[in-house]
Amino acid sequence: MRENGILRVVARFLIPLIMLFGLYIQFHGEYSPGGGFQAGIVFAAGWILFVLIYGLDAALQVIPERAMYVLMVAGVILYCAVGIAGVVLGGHFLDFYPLLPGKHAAQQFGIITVEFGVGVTVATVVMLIFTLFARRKSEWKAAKVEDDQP
Amino acid sequence: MITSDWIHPSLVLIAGTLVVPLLKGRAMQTWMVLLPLAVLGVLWLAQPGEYGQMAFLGMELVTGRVDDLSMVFGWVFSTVLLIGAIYALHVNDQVQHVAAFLYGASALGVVFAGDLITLYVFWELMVITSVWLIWRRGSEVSFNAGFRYLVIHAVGGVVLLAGIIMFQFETGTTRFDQIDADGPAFWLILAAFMINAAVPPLHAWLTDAYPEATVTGAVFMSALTTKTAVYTLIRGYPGTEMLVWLGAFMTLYGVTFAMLSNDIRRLLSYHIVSQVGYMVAGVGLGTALALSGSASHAFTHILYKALLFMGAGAVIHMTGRSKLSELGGLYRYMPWTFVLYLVGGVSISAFPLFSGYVSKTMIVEAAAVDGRALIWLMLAVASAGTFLSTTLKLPYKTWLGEDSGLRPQEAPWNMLLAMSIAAALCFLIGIFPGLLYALLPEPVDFDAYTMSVFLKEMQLLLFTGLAFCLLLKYVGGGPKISLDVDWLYRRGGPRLISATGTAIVTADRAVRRVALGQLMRLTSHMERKHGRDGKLAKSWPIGSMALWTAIVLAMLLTFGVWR
Amino acid sequence: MTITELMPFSVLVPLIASLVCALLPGRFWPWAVTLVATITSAVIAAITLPAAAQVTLSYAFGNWPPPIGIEYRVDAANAFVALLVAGMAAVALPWAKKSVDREVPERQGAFYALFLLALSGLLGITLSGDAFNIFVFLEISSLATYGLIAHGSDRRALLASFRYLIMGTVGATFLLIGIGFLYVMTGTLNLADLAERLPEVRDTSTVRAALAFIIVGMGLKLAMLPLHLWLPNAYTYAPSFVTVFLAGTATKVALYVMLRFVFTVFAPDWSFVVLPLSTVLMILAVAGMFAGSWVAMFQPNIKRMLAYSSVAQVGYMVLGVSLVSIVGLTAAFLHLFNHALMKTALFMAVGTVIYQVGSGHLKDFRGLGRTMPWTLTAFALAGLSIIGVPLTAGFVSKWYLIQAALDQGQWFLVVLILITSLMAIVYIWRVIEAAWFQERPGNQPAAGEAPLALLIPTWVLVALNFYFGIDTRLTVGGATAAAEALLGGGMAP
Amino acid sequence: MKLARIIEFLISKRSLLAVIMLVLMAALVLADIILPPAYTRFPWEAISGFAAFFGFVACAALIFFSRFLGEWLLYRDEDYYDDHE
Repeated sequence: MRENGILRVVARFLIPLIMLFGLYIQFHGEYSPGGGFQAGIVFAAGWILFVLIYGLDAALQVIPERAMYVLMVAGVILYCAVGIAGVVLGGHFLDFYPLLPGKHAAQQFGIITVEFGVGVTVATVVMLIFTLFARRKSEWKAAKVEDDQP
Repeated sequence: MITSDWIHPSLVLIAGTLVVPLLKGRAMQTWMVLLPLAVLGVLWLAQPGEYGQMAFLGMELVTGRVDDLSMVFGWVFSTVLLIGAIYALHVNDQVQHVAAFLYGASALGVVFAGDLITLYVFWELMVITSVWLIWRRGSEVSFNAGFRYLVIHAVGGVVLLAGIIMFQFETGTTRFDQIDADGPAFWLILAAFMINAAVPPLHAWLTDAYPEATVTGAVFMSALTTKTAVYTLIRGYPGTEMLVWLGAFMTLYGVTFAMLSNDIRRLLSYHIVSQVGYMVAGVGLGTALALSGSASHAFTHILYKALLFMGAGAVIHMTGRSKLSELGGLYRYMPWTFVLYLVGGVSISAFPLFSGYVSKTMIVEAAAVDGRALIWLMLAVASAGTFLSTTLKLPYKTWLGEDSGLRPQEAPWNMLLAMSIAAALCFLIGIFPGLLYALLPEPVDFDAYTMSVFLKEMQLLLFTGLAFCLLLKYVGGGPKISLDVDWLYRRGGPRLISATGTAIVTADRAVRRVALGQLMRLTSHMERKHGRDGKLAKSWPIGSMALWTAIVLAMLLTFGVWR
Repeated sequence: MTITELMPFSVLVPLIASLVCALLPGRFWPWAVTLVATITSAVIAAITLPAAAQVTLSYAFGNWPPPIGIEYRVDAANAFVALLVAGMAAVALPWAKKSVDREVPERQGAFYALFLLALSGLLGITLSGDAFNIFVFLEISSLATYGLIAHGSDRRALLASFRYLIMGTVGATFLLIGIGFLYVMTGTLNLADLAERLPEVRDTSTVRAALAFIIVGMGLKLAMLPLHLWLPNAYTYAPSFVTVFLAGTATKVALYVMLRFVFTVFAPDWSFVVLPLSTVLMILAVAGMFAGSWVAMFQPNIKRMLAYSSVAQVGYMVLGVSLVSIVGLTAAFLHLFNHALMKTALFMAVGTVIYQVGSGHLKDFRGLGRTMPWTLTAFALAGLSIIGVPLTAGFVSKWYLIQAALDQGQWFLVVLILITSLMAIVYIWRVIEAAWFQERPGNQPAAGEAPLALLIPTWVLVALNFYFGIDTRLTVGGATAAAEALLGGGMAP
Repeated sequence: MKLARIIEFLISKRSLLAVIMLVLMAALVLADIILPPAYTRFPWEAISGFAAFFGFVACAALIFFSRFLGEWLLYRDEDYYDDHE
């Protein structure tokens, strides 16, 4: 697959678009269909395509595994932090109104931030899961374990 | 539990016992004597009343109820603790001492318990602590005997608990006075008390376990467990007709089996059954005289039975043998033990001037006043039998009779001292029965030393002795053991279980062969259909979980949805 | 900050702490963070209980009003269970340090993160007033639990975890199906709102099926008798600390969810009538009591033995529920609490032995009574509580259970309870017999007494067993309040 | 060992002791015959010397009955329980 020129060219063209689309979904999630979950998946899909074409090692040079792990946690922390911020500013958990003066602005800010956290976590979790499986395959190959799956 | 005019004696004893493991040698021995003395002191200070109330699960517990009846038992329990402690001074085993004192503490706890919950707690504690007095003998036989003892009392405990729960449910209280429930509560509690009182056929734990206990431990055991049960019967079941007959039966059962015993402490154990029979019969008669007789007989019995067990224990301690057929001719070497034992023997046989006389005749008299001819005769036979085996047969075969070739030393001083104290008390009570009678809850309207009672008793005993001398060669014995009810659970039960087990296994095998055949056919069919060798078999555990899930769901759905 | 506003933090604190833990390296800091978070959450739960017993607390997330927004709704029943869960976790953690260092030497950050996730999941289930949230938290805690079990050093831990995963997922899915049915019929997920709207539509088979699905789903997580098969392996092969934690909490929370649905969402006068629930639960409970105790008597592995004993103890709780009375429910809640105390203590003692000896097999207990007296005395005392000896917590709950059975005139249940108590004596006795009455074989290494870090928490729990056996105000009061909260006074006692 | 000597002395005089005992017993029965019965709650209380007779018979009965019971039903070898436990 990696040596297939067409794939490499098409992928090089597609991956940025996929990721851009992911970001689009991410940042329009508060008004239109979409949101962190879908965006994260789409974004991760782009990355996975990258792995399929260029190999895991190349991909891990772009985003190291440790970074994914930290980002995965950081996304949830962001989510919780926004929630706590609501409490600190005198509301309930995940209460966005106290965050900013205007009602609309506050909701929009809150949702976008929270969804961004969700998006980061979902994307990195999917990437991590894929990495774990992919590496296991390469480990097997390194250890010359017979692959009994068809 | 502590107020200015009441300190719970059990608490004193338990607290004092906690110190025992820290002490050694002389210090420990001194402490062992001081502790029962302290308890006696505490009892001296105790005033009648109810103390130590606690709320528990919406019930009121009375951990200390002091009245005349509980004081009678309190006095004698602490006295026997003192005697037993002196007797055990030479023993260098702290586990035994701790167990014995805790055992005494729980027995005291039972007699001072004002409600059934407290009683139950101490009742169970009594079992858990006393079993160590058996186990510390250290042999496999005693371990097994102790284990059986534990199991039976565990069952008894459960029965008692069930009874208490139902009693509470029926009457709304757990106060321990006369049990006036009339449902299963009455019978369950009675059954539990009867197990501890060793009423046949629930007695076998006693004669099974006591002979296997340690030499010193048996002294405590002979005094405490059955007598707490007598106390509970006096308190809870006075005037229960059934007990009259059971008690009279017990006296005969005990003496008969005692005749068959070869082990000296087993013989004495059967006499516990027999003597407790007098008390149970007294409880059943239920008149003031009979109840006084039961209480005072328990009092005197504890002392002379402890004395007898101490004498037998001294022989076992010095010779290492416990079988009549292996003993004989010891009077030259252990004369003091012999004489002191005889004091116990004549006491239990109710010779005038000794303690048994002043209490047993009271129960017999109560039976006569009640006009129960048959009971009276049964008790008289038991009197003869008691004299026959404890005072004639046992000492004859141990100290006199054929010389066994044993050349033991006299028992150590502390054993003799303990026995002397007990003997002195037996004598004292025999001569001044008023001292004992003054302790009893009801004023005693009975004088043991009237000519008619004296004449009858002396004739009965002396002619029993005559018959013994004449029929000596017919007296059974020899190196044998005799079966008793414990056969049922030592041999019968296991046999029954193994027989049932075999039957079940056979049936199960047959059923499974058929079922498995069908299943295998189904499985192979499925396998043929689904290919992949053995996959179905492999996932079986998870499959079975899922299967059960499906079954339960289907059950609920069928009931709930498609009705 | 009012108590209501503080309440959700017993879930949030462990949740956030788990994120922190996941990033922490080494062995000390993850444990320390976990300890602080758990204690915080336990303290919050302890503060919540008295308030919740007075008046039902409601906390709307994001300030969206309840039927639409997500709500934490806490009455005496949840507060009681939440306190139990957080409290047991807080007691278990000091014990965990040594044991986890031994059994899970690497990547402890991830391990403790999973633990905190499981804890916050369990607390979330108890506090949430929203059916779908209950499902979400159930999955959070379950997934974390599978991961925790898989950390066991025995390779069979993986299989056990996998089986639990399958069965747990089936259970959770059933719950989801049930909730889905309810949502279809009522259009709401809020528990209180569901309870209000259900009466109109409850004579439909959809609602009845929902009840059946929820009961089976939670029966699975609860390890009610025929659905218990995942439990013994999971408890046996998990790391000791995980077993200690799960034994006291996971099944209890599942029972709570079942009760919440059966009693609050569907009114008991409906759910016990439309399904023969009382009979079914009673039969399953009694069967569980017997089968669990019976199997436990023959187990050579003590952890496994205790696991089967748990199946039996779950039977006692379900039995209390099946009696459908205040006293019965009180008994169930009491036993829920007391069983957590005693079983955690027992698993701690066994875990301590495993720490010292390396095995939890009965044959490795031989002669330990002399060399590890404190550990095995703790085991024996906690065993007394399992048996139900007076002055222990176990006696109190059995007492109430028997009273409840007698109230309904079910004499035979009393007999059955007492017989299973005798069976408990047998399986506890086997350990005592091995520890004190058998010699240690020469080929087995002698083991000294365990370190204090393991002994102290164990003894704290043993002491609690006795404390709550004598002073029953807190437990009985809490359990009665919980039972009344569930029955809502709507049913005759 | 003084006590042992006393006992030995008594044993050596056992025939004399036996005579004394028999005299004592005869005196008891005599006294019972002479003195009027204190009670007659049971018919046998009127019979003089009944207690003596009853004691003798009871003792003999117990000896024979227990022996019979033992040999007929209850006696086992001492290792009876051992081979099964």
